[in-house]
Amino acid sequence: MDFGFSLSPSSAVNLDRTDMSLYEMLCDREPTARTCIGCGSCSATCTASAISGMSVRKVLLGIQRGQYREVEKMLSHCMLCGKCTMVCPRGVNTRHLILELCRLYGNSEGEL
Amino acid sequence: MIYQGKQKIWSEYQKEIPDDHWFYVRSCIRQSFFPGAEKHFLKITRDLLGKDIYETEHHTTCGGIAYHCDTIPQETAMTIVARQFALMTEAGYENLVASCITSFGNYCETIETWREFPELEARIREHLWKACRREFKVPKYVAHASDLIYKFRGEIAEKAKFHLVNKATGEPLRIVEHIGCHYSKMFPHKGVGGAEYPCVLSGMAEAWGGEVIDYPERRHCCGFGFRQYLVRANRGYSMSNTHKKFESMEPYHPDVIITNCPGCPFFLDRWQYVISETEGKTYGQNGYGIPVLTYEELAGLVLGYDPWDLGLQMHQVAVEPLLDKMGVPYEPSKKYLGLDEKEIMKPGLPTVLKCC
Amino acid sequence: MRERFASGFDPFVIPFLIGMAFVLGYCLFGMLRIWFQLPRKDRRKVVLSLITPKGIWKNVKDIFANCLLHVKLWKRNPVLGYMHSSIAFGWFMLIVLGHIEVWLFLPERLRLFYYPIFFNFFVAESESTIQGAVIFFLMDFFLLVVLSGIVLAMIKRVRSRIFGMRRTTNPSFLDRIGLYALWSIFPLRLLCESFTAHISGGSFLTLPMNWIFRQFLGNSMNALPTWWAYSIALGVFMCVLPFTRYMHIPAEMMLIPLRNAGLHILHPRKGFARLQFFSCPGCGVCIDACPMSAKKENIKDCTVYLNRQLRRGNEERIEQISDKCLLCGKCTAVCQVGVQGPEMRIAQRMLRRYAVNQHYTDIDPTKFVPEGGSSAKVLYFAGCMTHLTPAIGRSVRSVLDKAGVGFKMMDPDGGLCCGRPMMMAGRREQTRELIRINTDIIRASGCNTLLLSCPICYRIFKEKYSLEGIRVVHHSVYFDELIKQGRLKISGKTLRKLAYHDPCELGRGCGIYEQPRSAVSAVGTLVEAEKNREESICCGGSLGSLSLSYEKRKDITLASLRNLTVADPDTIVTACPLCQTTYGNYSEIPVKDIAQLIDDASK
Amino acid sequence: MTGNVAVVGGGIAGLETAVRLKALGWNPIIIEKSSSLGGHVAEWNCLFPDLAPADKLVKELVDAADGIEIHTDTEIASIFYTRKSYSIVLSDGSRFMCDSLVLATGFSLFQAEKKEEYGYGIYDHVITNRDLELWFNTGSDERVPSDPKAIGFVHCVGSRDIKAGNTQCSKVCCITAIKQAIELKEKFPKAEIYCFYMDLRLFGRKYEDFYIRAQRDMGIHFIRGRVSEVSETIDGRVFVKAEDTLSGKPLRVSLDLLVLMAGIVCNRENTTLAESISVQTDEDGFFRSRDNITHITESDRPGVFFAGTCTGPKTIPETLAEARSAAISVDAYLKSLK
Repeated sequence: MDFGFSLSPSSAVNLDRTDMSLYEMLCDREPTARTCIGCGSCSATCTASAISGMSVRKVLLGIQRGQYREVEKMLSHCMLCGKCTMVCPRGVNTRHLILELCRLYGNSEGEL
Repeated sequence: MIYQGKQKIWSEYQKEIPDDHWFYVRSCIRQSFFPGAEKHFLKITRDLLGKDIYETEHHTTCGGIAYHCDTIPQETAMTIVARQFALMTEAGYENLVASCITSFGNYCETIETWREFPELEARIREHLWKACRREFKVPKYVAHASDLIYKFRGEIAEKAKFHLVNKATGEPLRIVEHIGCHYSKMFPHKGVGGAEYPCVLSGMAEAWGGEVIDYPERRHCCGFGFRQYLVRANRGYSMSNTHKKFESMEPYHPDVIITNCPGCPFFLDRWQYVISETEGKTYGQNGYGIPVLTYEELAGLVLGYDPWDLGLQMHQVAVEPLLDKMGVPYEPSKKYLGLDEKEIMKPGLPTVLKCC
Repeated sequence: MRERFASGFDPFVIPFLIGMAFVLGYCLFGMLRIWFQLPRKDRRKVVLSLITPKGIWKNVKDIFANCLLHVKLWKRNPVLGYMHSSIAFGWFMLIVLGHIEVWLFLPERLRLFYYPIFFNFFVAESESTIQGAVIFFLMDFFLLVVLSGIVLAMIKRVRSRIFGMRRTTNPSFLDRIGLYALWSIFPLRLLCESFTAHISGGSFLTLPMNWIFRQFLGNSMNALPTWWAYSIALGVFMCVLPFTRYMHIPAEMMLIPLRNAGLHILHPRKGFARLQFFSCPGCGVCIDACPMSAKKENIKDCTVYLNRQLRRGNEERIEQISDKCLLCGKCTAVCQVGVQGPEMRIAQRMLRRYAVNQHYTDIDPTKFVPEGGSSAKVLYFAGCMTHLTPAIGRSVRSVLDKAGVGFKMMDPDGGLCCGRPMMMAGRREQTRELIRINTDIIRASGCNTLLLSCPICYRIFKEKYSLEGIRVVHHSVYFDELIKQGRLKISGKTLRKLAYHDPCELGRGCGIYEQPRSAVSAVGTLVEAEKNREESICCGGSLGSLSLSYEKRKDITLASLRNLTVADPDTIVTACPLCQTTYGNYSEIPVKDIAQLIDDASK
Repeated sequence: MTGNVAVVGGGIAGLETAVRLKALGWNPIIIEKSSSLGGHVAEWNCLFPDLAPADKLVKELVDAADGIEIHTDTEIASIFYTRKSYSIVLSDGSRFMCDSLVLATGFSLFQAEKKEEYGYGIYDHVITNRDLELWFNTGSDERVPSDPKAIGFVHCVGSRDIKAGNTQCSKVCCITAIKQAIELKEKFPKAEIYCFYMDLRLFGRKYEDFYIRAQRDMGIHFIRGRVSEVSETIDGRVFVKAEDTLSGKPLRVSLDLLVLMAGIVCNRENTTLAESISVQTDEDGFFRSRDNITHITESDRPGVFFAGTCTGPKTIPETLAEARSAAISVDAYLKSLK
């Protein structure tokens, strides 16, 4: 029966049901990925962010929160220019991280 | 779960509830949702317990729905509240008992605001005087009707004809208690048991033989949320909230949900039907829903009143499975007969949710 | 001369023959395989280069100079050069002289493959031989030359520093077998020829030895086992050759004409690249040259090891090595055979398949409107890195203003990336797309000069963009011109010592060494780094490396800084924003871009 | 003049002050209300950032205090100021005169049950940082599961919380949480560990290295967002609700153990003690120093000095340094009396 409304999907992230395998695989290949402190320097300086929603911070967070589609969209605008790597206070090798993530996408099980 | 831990908290949140002489204000909507509830509150307190409960036909809405829907300003809402207080003062009472949780919250909020901002109280007195030439005293005690039933739960238990026990197995019934948000979330000390682990309903349930279950989304809102329901575009959101609660309580297989708010039983009850129609899912046993009762109705059942007199036929989710478990006798054929023994029309049956 | 055996044969030549047949067959097969792996276009190129006399002459000259005389090595280190050319050229001469002997004395035996090699076993001296004394002398002479080379090679194994090499490669097991076989060939030949010198003749080396031997060895046939040993040593060497670093000997001979034909690496395992990694002699010159080897753990990531892993097909290591490299190009600059390390790695990176592929189709080039005077003909593209070093951008604009050059700013609020980082990551499609969009922006600007302050951008604009009619120029070159033309007045020339660092992409990448130096000299006293120009050391910040982490780059930067500061400069000058930032993190003396320096000194 | 100095509190601040006073030639008398010395540090297992054992530190201090008069299980019954000296009567009946008083009364650990929404004392697997240290020491606490899959740490429990009555930052909890998370990860390598923080205030030297180690080497997840509500699932696990403020989304996770980082709050007895000797306390209940920059160990009252966390949250090295500073101040004061 149509009531003119239906259940709205939950916006909450349930870590019990979030597949972290992609993140773990990424961290195996680029261990500095773990050291992000979410300062946002990368996003602020990003050449691609001006023309898209690219943000390495959000990419890293997104794959820990199961937001694979959004992350994929962001990744597809990166130009690998390396500004994020230069400004990162924690020395996260962002370019390698992005490339490895682009490779790993689709390898991981789950809803990718 | 460490029960002693909860007891310790309960001991810190016991409010003073005078024994007698109450000025009773009704809810705007409960009588249309569950008409037997308020009637039986008065029946139990006045007739059974012999208390002095005064009510007047002059009282109006407390303004709470409009206030929470952002359609009237705070001063207007307070003036309405002041008028209720004036009626109480005129009737010679000092204790106010509200049937509605939102009213209760509204009264508490008004009194607390006046305590912090006395100049506001003075202004409201002026407004009230200009509007209807009335004066008032702030009530000495404000209680919610469930506070009273909680206070007299022992006496009710003594007079009980039935207990919240599965007659067939002897096991206590598993009871979900749902407290209206405005009961104690705003002022934890105004509610019995505080905001995190209120015991106003669980106290009743346990006193009458039931076992209360504490499930993860216990504190969650029923989903009404005023505008979330009243604005049609938001109803999916309202229902999603209720759905979340059911999903969370489902593994515990509750036998009944009891509530102390006008909106909550309505939404917990009716949304079970909508969820069953849209999602094909039911939460009770054998395709039934989980019966949702107000605390007055539950008290009435415990005291042995006739289920149909209590108005349980007005519930969307069939209450018969609960009655069967408790061993409460009922006449199925009389379910839809009015007081005058005439048919009051039968509702159509849902396609998914099993009803009697 | 007369033959000692009518058959002209003895079983001991069999090991040699087997080895020879194997190595020739192997090389022929390998050559054909590589040839057919080349794209048709490349094959055409090679053929065309081989039919012109000029092409042939160049190939012959290069092969002679590089494969036999090792001219490049001589330049690098005379002892090392002598060692290599003594063995290669000496051996070559022994073979040539052997053939001359056969041709002179027993021309009918010339068709026997082994005859020139074992000539002294099969012949006895006769009256007429006296004419051959010169040849005998030359044979002994070149044998001595080779032996001296072998002795040096043995010393090099123990003490490579004498040869200007701090680190050498660790030979593999087969390498060792090849090495020991090679080492033993010539002493054995000396023994063999000495044993038979009283029969077959000899010269200043073999005759005296023969005399000594005969004092206690009566029967000359005692020499047979030695000839066996010599033949076996040759056979072993040739049998293991394809699986050792000595494969570079035949491979390089094919590599030279292909390189002269102007081929590029398109695939890391096939064709031109395959020839390159087989041409790698494994000498390890690139280890010392590689900036990464500042850290010991990176030594196995140098090009020589990439070549070794490519030969072995060790995929995991190939990937690691390819990703780690800074792509500074120094290994190519020092390589004796010209293995293109960075290009091989980029080709390897190109092989990768990604699940997420970048695309920029939704970027509208018309949204990027250059800012500045409408009549300006110079378009300044700061690029991503200059945006992170705004002082450089400001100085560039200031210098242009001072010189009265009207210009437009292509990316005032940040533009697109030039595409070079994408290219270095091996992502051709994405690079092409960025090039397309940027080209549109540049074309739409109506300018005729594209000015760049970042060598990374400069290189790709120069190499990969088709910007006919538009001059692509790096700011160091442009400013040098402005100074020389007198459009920019230098007022504040200092006596301060300025050490100029050649950025990899500008120097080795684009061959620009002189103009920046000239510009630096115009404003101060230029001093040189220990290693400079082609051999300048990468700052360690390069975008070329994908996997090298920030912490691991530190030692590279420090080593590079040590190299830059040998002349005790007051300021380090570079012409790349990335180098400046990288050095800036660790340098104790100021690091400035050439633009800042010129801006400060001009009015 | 007696040369006696009453040191109130036998924690590390009191012990260190007494030891130093003794070395300066005075006669300190330690009054400790509990039965053992060392205060809160004695309950701890090991200390950040070097993971040094806490009992070693306490033992060294107690050993050094050998020969000093110590009253344990004792409180001050009454105190009178008479002609530049204090007359003190202790609860064990003993009395003495002293020329100076050092208050080293320390802090109280915030009572985590006050944050009702976290369910400490109600849910089976919710413990505090102190409980965890005790578990490190004893290995017995039935609330700690034997094979946890997921563990959570809630920072700032009762700190920076106006509702809990404490606006101050407890200073040491962030680094303690990281220390404990690392220790738990070492014990349970397969467990996922989540730290829920509002701000990470890792101010000390080596603390950031500790943080990086926790992130990179231990794979501990840091989630910026305060836990708002804890409940229990049907299988007895702890169900936590928070907002992941960096992604702006509500976040849910069920855990096998939840550790509440109970903060440093003022010692509840400060107020009564302050009244009896007429020194001041601030609104937060910590003693008020004469000056918060230059005279942190001195009170407004002559002869009364402070050492350690009775004037605010402090780390152990800060506490010890302050104890030494207090001893010097007392020394100068007593010399001025002569």
